[in-house]
Amino acid sequence: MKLIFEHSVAGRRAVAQMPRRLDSLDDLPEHLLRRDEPLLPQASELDVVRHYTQLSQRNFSIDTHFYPLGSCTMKYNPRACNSLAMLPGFLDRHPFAPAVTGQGYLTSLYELQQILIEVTGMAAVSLAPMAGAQGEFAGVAMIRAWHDSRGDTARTEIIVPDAAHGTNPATAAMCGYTVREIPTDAQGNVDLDALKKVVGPQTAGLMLTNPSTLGVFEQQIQAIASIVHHAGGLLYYDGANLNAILGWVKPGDMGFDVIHINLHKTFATPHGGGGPGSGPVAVSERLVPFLPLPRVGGESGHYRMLDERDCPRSIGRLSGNHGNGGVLLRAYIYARMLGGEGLRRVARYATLNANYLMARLQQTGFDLAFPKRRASHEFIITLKRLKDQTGISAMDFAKRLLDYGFHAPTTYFPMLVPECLLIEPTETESKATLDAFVDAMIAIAQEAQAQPELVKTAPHTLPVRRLDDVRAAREPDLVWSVGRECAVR
Amino acid sequence: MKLIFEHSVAGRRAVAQMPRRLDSLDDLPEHLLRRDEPLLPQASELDVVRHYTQLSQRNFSIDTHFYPLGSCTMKYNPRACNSLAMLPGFLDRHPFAPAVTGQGYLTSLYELQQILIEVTGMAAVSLAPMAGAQGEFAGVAMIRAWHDSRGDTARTEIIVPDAAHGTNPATAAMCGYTVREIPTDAQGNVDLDALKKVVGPQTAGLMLTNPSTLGVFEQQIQAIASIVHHAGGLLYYDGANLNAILGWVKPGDMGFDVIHINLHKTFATPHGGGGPGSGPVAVSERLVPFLPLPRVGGESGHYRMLDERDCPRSIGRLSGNHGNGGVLLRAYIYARMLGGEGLRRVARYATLNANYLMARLQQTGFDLAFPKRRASHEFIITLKRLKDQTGISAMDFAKRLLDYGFHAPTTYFPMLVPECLLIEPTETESKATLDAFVDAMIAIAQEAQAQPELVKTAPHTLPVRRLDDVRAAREPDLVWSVGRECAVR
Amino acid sequence: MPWLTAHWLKQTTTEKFVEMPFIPHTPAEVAAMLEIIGAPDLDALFDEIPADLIGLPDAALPVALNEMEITRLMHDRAVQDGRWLNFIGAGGYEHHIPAAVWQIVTRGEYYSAYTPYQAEASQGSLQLIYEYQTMMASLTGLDVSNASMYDGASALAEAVLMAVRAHKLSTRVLIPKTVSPIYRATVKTIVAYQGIEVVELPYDPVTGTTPVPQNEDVFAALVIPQPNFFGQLEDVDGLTDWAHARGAKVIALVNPMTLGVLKPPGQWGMRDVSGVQGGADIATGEGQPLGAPLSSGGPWYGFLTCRTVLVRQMPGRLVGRTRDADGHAGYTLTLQAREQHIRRAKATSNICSNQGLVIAASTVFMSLLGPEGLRRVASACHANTRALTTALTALPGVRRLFSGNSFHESVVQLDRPVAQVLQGLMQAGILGGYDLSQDYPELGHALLLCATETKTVADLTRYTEQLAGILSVGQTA
Amino acid sequence: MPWLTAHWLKQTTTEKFVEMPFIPHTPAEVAAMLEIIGAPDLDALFDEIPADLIGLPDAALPVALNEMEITRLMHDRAVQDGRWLNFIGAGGYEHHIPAAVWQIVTRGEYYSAYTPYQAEASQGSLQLIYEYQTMMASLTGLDVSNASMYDGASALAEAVLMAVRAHKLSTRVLIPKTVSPIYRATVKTIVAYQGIEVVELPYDPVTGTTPVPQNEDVFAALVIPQPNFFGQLEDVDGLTDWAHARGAKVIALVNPMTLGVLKPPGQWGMRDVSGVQGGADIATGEGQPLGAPLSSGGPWYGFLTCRTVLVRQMPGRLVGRTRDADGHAGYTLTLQAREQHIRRAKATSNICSNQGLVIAASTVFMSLLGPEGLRRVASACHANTRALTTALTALPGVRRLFSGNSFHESVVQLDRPVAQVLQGLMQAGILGGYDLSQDYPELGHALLLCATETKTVADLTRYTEQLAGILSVGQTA
Ligand SMILES: Cc1ncc(COP(=O)(O)O)c(C=O)c1O
Ligand SMILES: Cc1ncc(COP(=O)(O)O)c(C=O)c1O
Repeated sequence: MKLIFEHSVAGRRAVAQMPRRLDSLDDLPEHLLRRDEPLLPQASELDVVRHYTQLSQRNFSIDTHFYPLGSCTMKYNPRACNSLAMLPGFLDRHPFAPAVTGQGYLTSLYELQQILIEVTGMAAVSLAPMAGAQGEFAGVAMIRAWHDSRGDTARTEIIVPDAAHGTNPATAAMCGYTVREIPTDAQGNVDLDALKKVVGPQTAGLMLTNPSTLGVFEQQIQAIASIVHHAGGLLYYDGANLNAILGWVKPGDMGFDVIHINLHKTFATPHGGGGPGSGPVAVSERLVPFLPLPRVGGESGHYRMLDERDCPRSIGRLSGNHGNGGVLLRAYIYARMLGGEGLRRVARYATLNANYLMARLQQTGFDLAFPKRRASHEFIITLKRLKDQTGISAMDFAKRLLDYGFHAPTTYFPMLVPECLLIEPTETESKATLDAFVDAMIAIAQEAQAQPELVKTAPHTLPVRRLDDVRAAREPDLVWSVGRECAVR
Repeated sequence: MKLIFEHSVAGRRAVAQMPRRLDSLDDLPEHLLRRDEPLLPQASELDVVRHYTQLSQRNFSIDTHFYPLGSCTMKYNPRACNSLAMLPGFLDRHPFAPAVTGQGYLTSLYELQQILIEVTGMAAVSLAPMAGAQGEFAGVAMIRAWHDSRGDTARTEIIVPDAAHGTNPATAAMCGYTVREIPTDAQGNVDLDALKKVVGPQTAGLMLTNPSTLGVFEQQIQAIASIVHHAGGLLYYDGANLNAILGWVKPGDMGFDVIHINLHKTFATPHGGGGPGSGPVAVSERLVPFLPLPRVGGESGHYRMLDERDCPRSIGRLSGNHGNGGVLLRAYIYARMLGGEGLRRVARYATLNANYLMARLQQTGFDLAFPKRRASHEFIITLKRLKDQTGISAMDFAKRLLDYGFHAPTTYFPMLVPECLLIEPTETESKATLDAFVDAMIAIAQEAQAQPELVKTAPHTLPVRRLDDVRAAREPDLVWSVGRECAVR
Repeated sequence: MPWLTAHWLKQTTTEKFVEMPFIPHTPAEVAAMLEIIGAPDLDALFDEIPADLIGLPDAALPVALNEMEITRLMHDRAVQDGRWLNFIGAGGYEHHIPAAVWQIVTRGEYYSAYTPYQAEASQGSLQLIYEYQTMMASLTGLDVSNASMYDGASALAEAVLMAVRAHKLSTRVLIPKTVSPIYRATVKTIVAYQGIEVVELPYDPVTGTTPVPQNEDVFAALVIPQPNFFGQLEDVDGLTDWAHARGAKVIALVNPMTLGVLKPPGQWGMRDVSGVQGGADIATGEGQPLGAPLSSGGPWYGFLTCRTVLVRQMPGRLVGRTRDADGHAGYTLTLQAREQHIRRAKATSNICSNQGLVIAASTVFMSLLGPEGLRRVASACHANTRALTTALTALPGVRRLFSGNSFHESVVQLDRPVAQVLQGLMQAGILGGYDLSQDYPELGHALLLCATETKTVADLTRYTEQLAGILSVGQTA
Repeated sequence: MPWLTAHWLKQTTTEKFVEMPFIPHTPAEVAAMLEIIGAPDLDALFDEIPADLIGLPDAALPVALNEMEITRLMHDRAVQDGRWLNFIGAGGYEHHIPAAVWQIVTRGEYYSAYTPYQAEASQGSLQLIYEYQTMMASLTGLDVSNASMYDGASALAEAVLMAVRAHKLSTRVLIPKTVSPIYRATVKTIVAYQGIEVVELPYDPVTGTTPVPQNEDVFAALVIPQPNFFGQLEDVDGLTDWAHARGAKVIALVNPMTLGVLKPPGQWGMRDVSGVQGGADIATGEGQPLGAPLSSGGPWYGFLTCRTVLVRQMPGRLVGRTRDADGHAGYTLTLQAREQHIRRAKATSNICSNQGLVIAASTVFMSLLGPEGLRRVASACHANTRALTTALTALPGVRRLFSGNSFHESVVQLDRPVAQVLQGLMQAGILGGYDLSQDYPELGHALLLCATETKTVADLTRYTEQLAGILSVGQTA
C-alpha cells in the first residue's frame, strides 16, 4: 500500500479540522520561528480516513483472528470497556484539575486499587506504572530503596532465572544492579542448588514469574522464597502470567514482597498494536512507604492523588501524571463485569484451554517441552525433531499458520527451548476455535513432510510475503522522504 | 465465511449482555407463551464481535474504496456527523418525551428545516419522510390532496419521463394514479411534443429529476413547467440529483411545486448498506397545509412537533414518529460544517469532477451517451460498441472494475441507454483518484480485446467469484436452517 | 436571519471561510482539470443551465463551522436534552444496547456502503441481511423476512397492502382500536389512495382487548396486535382462527422483543378448527427494541415476515443465498422483479432505501442476546412493569384499569388529570409514562406505564415515592 | 467491604451470578475437554500447585455487574465529573481532536492487535508506525524517531540516559528549573540508580528563561525546554551552541504542537560558531497535544527523536522498511539488538509495551491537520493566550510576571493567593489555570494560564469578567 505521504498534494487541506485562519505571530522574533514546512501529509479527510481504514485491514487482531501468543494473554477486550472509558466526562478532564472535579474517575481508580490488593494478597498498590516494565522498574527500585533505608548498601545483585522475560534483567540493570542468571531444571523449575550457590549477602532480591514463561507452575516457590528471604533479599513477582492463577493463588501468599500486574494482559485492556499497557505495582507491608507516586487516597466522595507531601519516602514519580488513566478505567470496568467469581473463573478456564490444546497437540504427535507437567495458562511445544527431519523451523511453521488464518504463537522464547512455540489460548476462546487451530497444526505438519518449500516460503496469502529482516537491520530505512517511493502491493 | 448460526453452540451465552436471571412469567397463561426456541445464535461476545468484524471486511464502502455509483452520490460521510449524532443526550430521548426535554434536538431540526427551505427555494418543508421514495409518496399524495381540496377529482394521471427512477412510477401507482410515460430526445431532454400530447385535464402532475438520471440538465424546464401548470397539473421534483445544482439553481425557481431531497445523497448521511435514508419533502406556498406530520414548529427555546391539531389538512403521518431523527441530525451537522458557501461549492466541484472524468474517458476512447452535453454531477458511457466487438457487457466490465479496487458505476440504468455505465464521482474525490479510475478503465478496455475471458469471468480477487443470480431467483434460499451448511470460502 | 438561535450566532464569526471542507481540490488541480475539459472556468460548466435560473449565494445561510465549533454546539445541545428516568413505552422501548453493537456497525465498511447491488463487493452486508432474515423469520415463526421497512407503522401499512393484494376479493381491512392510534393514522395515510377501507374494531372496556367480532362482511385481513397498545394480551388464537375461517389473512403486529417469551405469530390459532391453516400469514412491527436507540424516534426499522406463498407480494429487498462460479456459497439481492427498479408502476411498493444499518445493529444485537437473552429481557420488562404497577396501585387514587393479562406495559387510572401528574414527576427528573387521555378520552385519567429491564428496584421506588408525594399534595389541598 | 461506595452497593445484588461473562464454554464442552486431557475435573488442573497456596474465593470482591449495570454506573460517574471551562495547561493541553481519529484507531484491527512481532500479519500497525516516525522526525528536524515512550516525562529521563551513554566521559546532566517540576522529579526517579548527577540551572527572574551559564564543569548533556514551563521562549540558539562548544549533547524538550510554528530542535544553534555541529541531538516531549484526550493524564505518549549517529542508543521500538520475498516494500521491527528481549541486561532500556494506540491516533491526527493545521492550531493557542493575558492584566491587581517572549502559555501575578482565586473561578465553572506558588514560591501569587484554540472570544470574556468580579470583591472587603 502507498504511504500516506504519497497521497499528499501541495496545498490540500482537511479544512474542517483546523482553525479558520492563521493568527498572527508578529510578536515573536524571526529567529525563533520555523522556516521550512514539516513533512506532514497534505490530504483531505477522505484521503486520511480511507488510508487508515484500508491499512487497518492489514492487521491480525483479537477481533479478527485467534491470537495464541504465549506470554501475551490475548483475550477478548470487551467493547464496553472502550466506550465507557471514552465518555466525554472522563476524556475531557485535565490531570491538574482539582480532585473535586474528578470524583467519578478517582472513585473508579480507588476501587481498582482495592480489587488489585484483594487478588494479589498484597498490602497496597500504586497504579502509576505505565506498563509491565515500568512496574518492574518501580518494584526493583523499591527493593533498593528498602535496603538503602536500612543502611544495607552492600547488596549489588539481582538473581534472575534464565527463562525470565528480557525486561527482568534489563530492569535490574536500570536500577544499578548486576544480574545473576540461574538455570532451569529439566522439569522447568528453578535449579535450587544453583540458587543456593548464588544467593548471599550481596543479593538484593530475586525476580520470578510464576507460572514461569515455560508455562509451568514453579512448585518450589516456598523454598525459593525462604532461601532468598533468609539471605536478606526480597522477592519480586513478574505478574505477566497472573492470568494463570488469578483468584486462586495470591502472590502475597507465595512470599513475594513486590509484584507488578500487566493489566493489558490479565485485565483485558487492549494491546493497541504495542500499547498502551498498564503495570500497577503492589507491595507487602514493609514496602508501602516506597510506592511510586501518585496513588489514590482519601475516602469516598473525597478521593485525591497522594503526592510527595503525603508519602515522603516514596521512590518518586515515574511519569508526568498518574499512569495510563484510560487503561485503568478499562481494567476497572472489566473487573466489575467479572466480579470476584468471574476473576477466579479466568484462571480456571485459561488453564483448561491450555491443557486441552496441549493434550490435543501431543496426541496428534507434537513434542511438548515439558511433557510431564500440567500446562498453566500456556505451554511450549518444540519443533526440534521436525527441524532436524525437514529443515522446517519454528519460524517457518509460525509463518505458515498465518496463511491458515491464525496468528502465530510466540516463537523462540523462552530461549532455552529449541525451536519452540509458546502457546497461550486464553479463556475467551472456544473449543471450536482450539480444534480448528489443531487442524491447522496437523495440516502444516503434513505439509512440512510433503511440500516443505511451501512452508519454508510462507506466508503466501498475506498482504506481503516473507520480509527480509536482515536487510531491514543492515540498511535501516526508518523514515520516508520525498522520492523514496518503492514497489508496493 | 461461515454463518453466525454455524458458530452457535447450545447453551453458550454472552452473559454480560443479559439480565442476571429469568424473571417469572407465572402470571401468564400457558397458551400465550412460546414453546420452541427461536433460531438465534448461541454465541459468546467474542464470537459475535469477530464474526461481524470479519464480515465487514467483505464490503466495499466509501471509507475503503472509490464508489462512483451513478444516481447514488457516494460522497464522504464525515465522521463527526456520526459521533455527534450519537451523543448520549440525543440517543436516550424518547420520542414521546415532552418537547421541553428535547430543545437541543428540536432546535437542530428546526434549523435544518430552514436550511432546506433556503436551498430549495420552497415555502415549507417536512422532515418526516424516511427516504426518497417516502418523500415522493408524500409529494404525490399532496398533489392529490390539493386537487381533491379543489374538487378537481378528474385528474387521474401522473406523467413520468422514461428515464425516471423506478420509484417515480411506483409512487404514482401507490397514490392511485395511472402513469403516463414520455420519451427522451436524442440530447437527453424531455420530448416536448410528446409531453404536449399527453398533458390534459386528466393530468394531476409530472414527476421530473433535474438534472435527469441521464446526467444532463433539462434545459426546457421552464417550458415544461408552463405546459404542465397551464393544464392544471403540478410539478414534482425528484431531488435525488440535487447535488448537481445545490445552491445554484433552486427547484422552486424552476417552477416545481413539490420536491423531495435525499439527505443520504446530497447531505452526506451514510447509506448504511441500504439505509436509513431521509427524504424531506418541501412545497410551494399552496401546498403547505398538506405537508405530512409531524413537523417542527414553535420558536427558539420552545420548539415542538406540530400535529393534526395544528395542521388539520395535512395528508397525515407516514411513520410512527418523526422521520429518521439520527439521520436528520447528521444532515444538519453536515450542513453547518459546510455553511452557505460550502453547500454551493458541492455542486460546483461535483460538476467539475464529473466533467473531468467524462472528458478523460472520452479522450481515451469511451463512448459517451450524450457527447454534446455537459455532464451534470454524473454522466453516462455506453459500452455497446465494445459489446458488439468483444461480447463484453457492461456487467462484465463492472465486475472487472471490482478487481481493480473500484466499486462499479451504476449499470443498466437508465434503461434507455444500452450497455450503460452511469458514473458519479462526487465532489469529495480527488483528481488522483479519478485518474487512477481512468487508468483502470483503459486497462480493462485493453483486456477486453486481449483476454476477453478474464473480463467475462470477473471478479477474480473478491471473497466470492461471479454469483449466480438466476439460481438465486429460481430456487429462493432466503433463510437458513440447521443442516443447510454449504461450501464456503 | 430571524430563525437563527442566539447560540448559533455566538458560534459563528463574520469572517469569510474561504476554504473547502471535504473538497480536496487545489487551485492547480482545478486548472489542470478545466484544461482537460476545455472549459475556461468553473462557471462554464453550468453554461447549459438557463442563466435566469442561476441564483446568487444565499445570504440567509450561516457561515461554515469547523468541526471543533460544531462539536461544541452539539455537545451543548445534547447535554441540554439531558438524562431522564424514563417510563414511557407506547411503541418505543428503552433497552440496554451492548456497546459492541454500534461500534461494529459504524465501522466504515458497513456505515458508508451502499445498497448491495454489486453482490461480489458487498458480501458483508448481504450475508448479514441473510442472517437477519433468518432470525426474524424464526422469531415470528414464519417462513421468510424481507430486509426491512422504514418503521413499524409504515410496515403495518405495507402489510395491509400485501394482504389486500393477496386476497383479491375484498379491500376491507379490520384494525382493532387496541392498535396504537399513531399506527392507525399512518396506515390511513399510506393506503388512502388505493381504495382500501379500514374498519376499526372496538375493544372491551373491562379487559382492554378486542373481542372476537360477532359478524363481519367479507374482509381481506385482520390486524392483531400482541401485546396491544395497552399492554394487554389479546386472544390471538381465537381471533386468528376466526379470521381464517372467513378466508381473510391475519396480520400480526408484535413487539419482537416479547417474542422471546410470547407465542410467535406463526403458531397463533390452530386450535382444533378443522380445515383452517393456523398461524398468522404476515407478521410485522417495530424493530427498535432489538438494538436501536430511542433517538427521539428514529432511525428505527419495521420488520416484515410472511408465509412463503406470500413472498411475491413482499415489498422491499430480499437477500438469497446462491453459488458463485466455483460453487461456493454467496449472497445476492433476489426476487427483484417485485421491486420498483424493475417493475416500476407495478411494483409491490415504491420502497427503495430501507433501514439497512439499523437491521445490521439488530442482527448483532440478536446475536449477542441469543434466545436466552431475549427471554430474560422480555421477562425482566414484564416483571418490572408488574412490580411498578403493583406498587403504584397500592397508592390511594391509583387503580389498575383493565383486568386480564398484560405484558411489558400496563394502564393505571389516576384520580386527576394525567398531564398534571406527569408535570409533577418531571420536576423529579421522571418521565412518568404516556398519557392516554388524548387518544382514548373514554378511559378517563389513564396512564400507560412501561418499566423495562433498565430499571432498578431503586428506580421503581423513586417513581412510587414521587407519585405518592404528588398525589398526597393534591389530596390535602 | 468498607471501601465500597454506597453507589456500588446499590448497584449490586446479593444474588449469585452463576454464569460466565466472556467465557464461552458450555458444560458439555468442559466435560469433553477434560476427557481429552484425562483430568477428572477442573480442580485437577491445579494439582501441581501446593495445596496450601490455593485460596478460597474472595468474599471482599463485589459480584459481577452486567454490561447494562456497569454502563449506568460509569455514565453516572462521567457525568459527575462534568464539563468545565478549562484554562490549565502546564504540560497537558485541551485541543480539538477530529472525530475520525479515535473512530479509526479503536477499530478492532488496531485496538486489539499485539505488538507487531509477526510482521507479515501486522503491516497495518507497522506501516502506520513508519509513517509516525517520519512525521515526528520531520517535525523535530531530526533524523530518526522511535515508536514512542510512555509519556513526556519518562521520555525525558530516557533521553538523559541516552545522552549519558553516548557521551561516555561525564554523567552530569544540566536541567533548567524552567523545566516542569514534575518532569524533573520523574527524571530523578528514573535515573537515580545509574549514578547520574542532575544539576538544576537557575532562571532569570525577570525573563523567566535560562541564562547561558557562565561556567560549568564538563557535563554530558543540557536539556533545553521550548517553550519552557512558564510559556517563555528560551534562547535555544545560544544555549545549544554553548553546550555543543563544551562537547555536550543537547536534549530539546518541546511541545510538538508548537513545532508547527517554532524553529525545530534540529535547527537550533548553528549561528556562526565555527566547527560546531548545530541542532539539538535529541528531541523529546509529550505527544498528548497531537491527538490524545486529556483523560486525567493518560494514556498519552512520549516521543523521542535523534540524530542518526545516536540511533543505536535509542530505547524502544523502531520500524524499518524492507522488502518481501517478491521485492515489494514491507515493514518490520528492526535494530532490535538494542532492546531488552534480545540484549537483556545490556539493553538501552527495559521498555517493552509502549503507547502504540496513542501514536496511531497521533498519526491520524497529524495526517488530518497537516502542516497548515498544525501551524494554525499553534498560532490560535498563542493568540488566545495572548488575548487572555492582555485582558486579565488590564484588571487591577493582575500583572504579567515575565518580560520577553512567551508562547501558548503565560504567567500572571495576582494580588492574593492563587488558590483562593481559583476556588472562586470554579464557582463559575472555570478552571482558571495552574497555581505556581507550590513549586515556585519565590514567584509569589503566580498563575500559569493557557487558552488553546478551543476557547472562543466569549470564553475569554467570561473568564475576564469572573476574575474581575472575584478581585473586586476582595478589594472592597
Ligand atoms: C513475562 C513478562 N514480563 C514482563 C513483560 C513486560 O510487560 P510490558 O510489555 O507491559 O512492559 C512481559 C510482556 O510481554 C512479559 O511477558
Ligand atoms: C433518481 C432517484 N429518485 C429516487 C430515489 C429513491 O430514493 P430512496 O432510495 O431514498 O427511497 C433514488 C435512489 O436511488 C434515485 O436515484
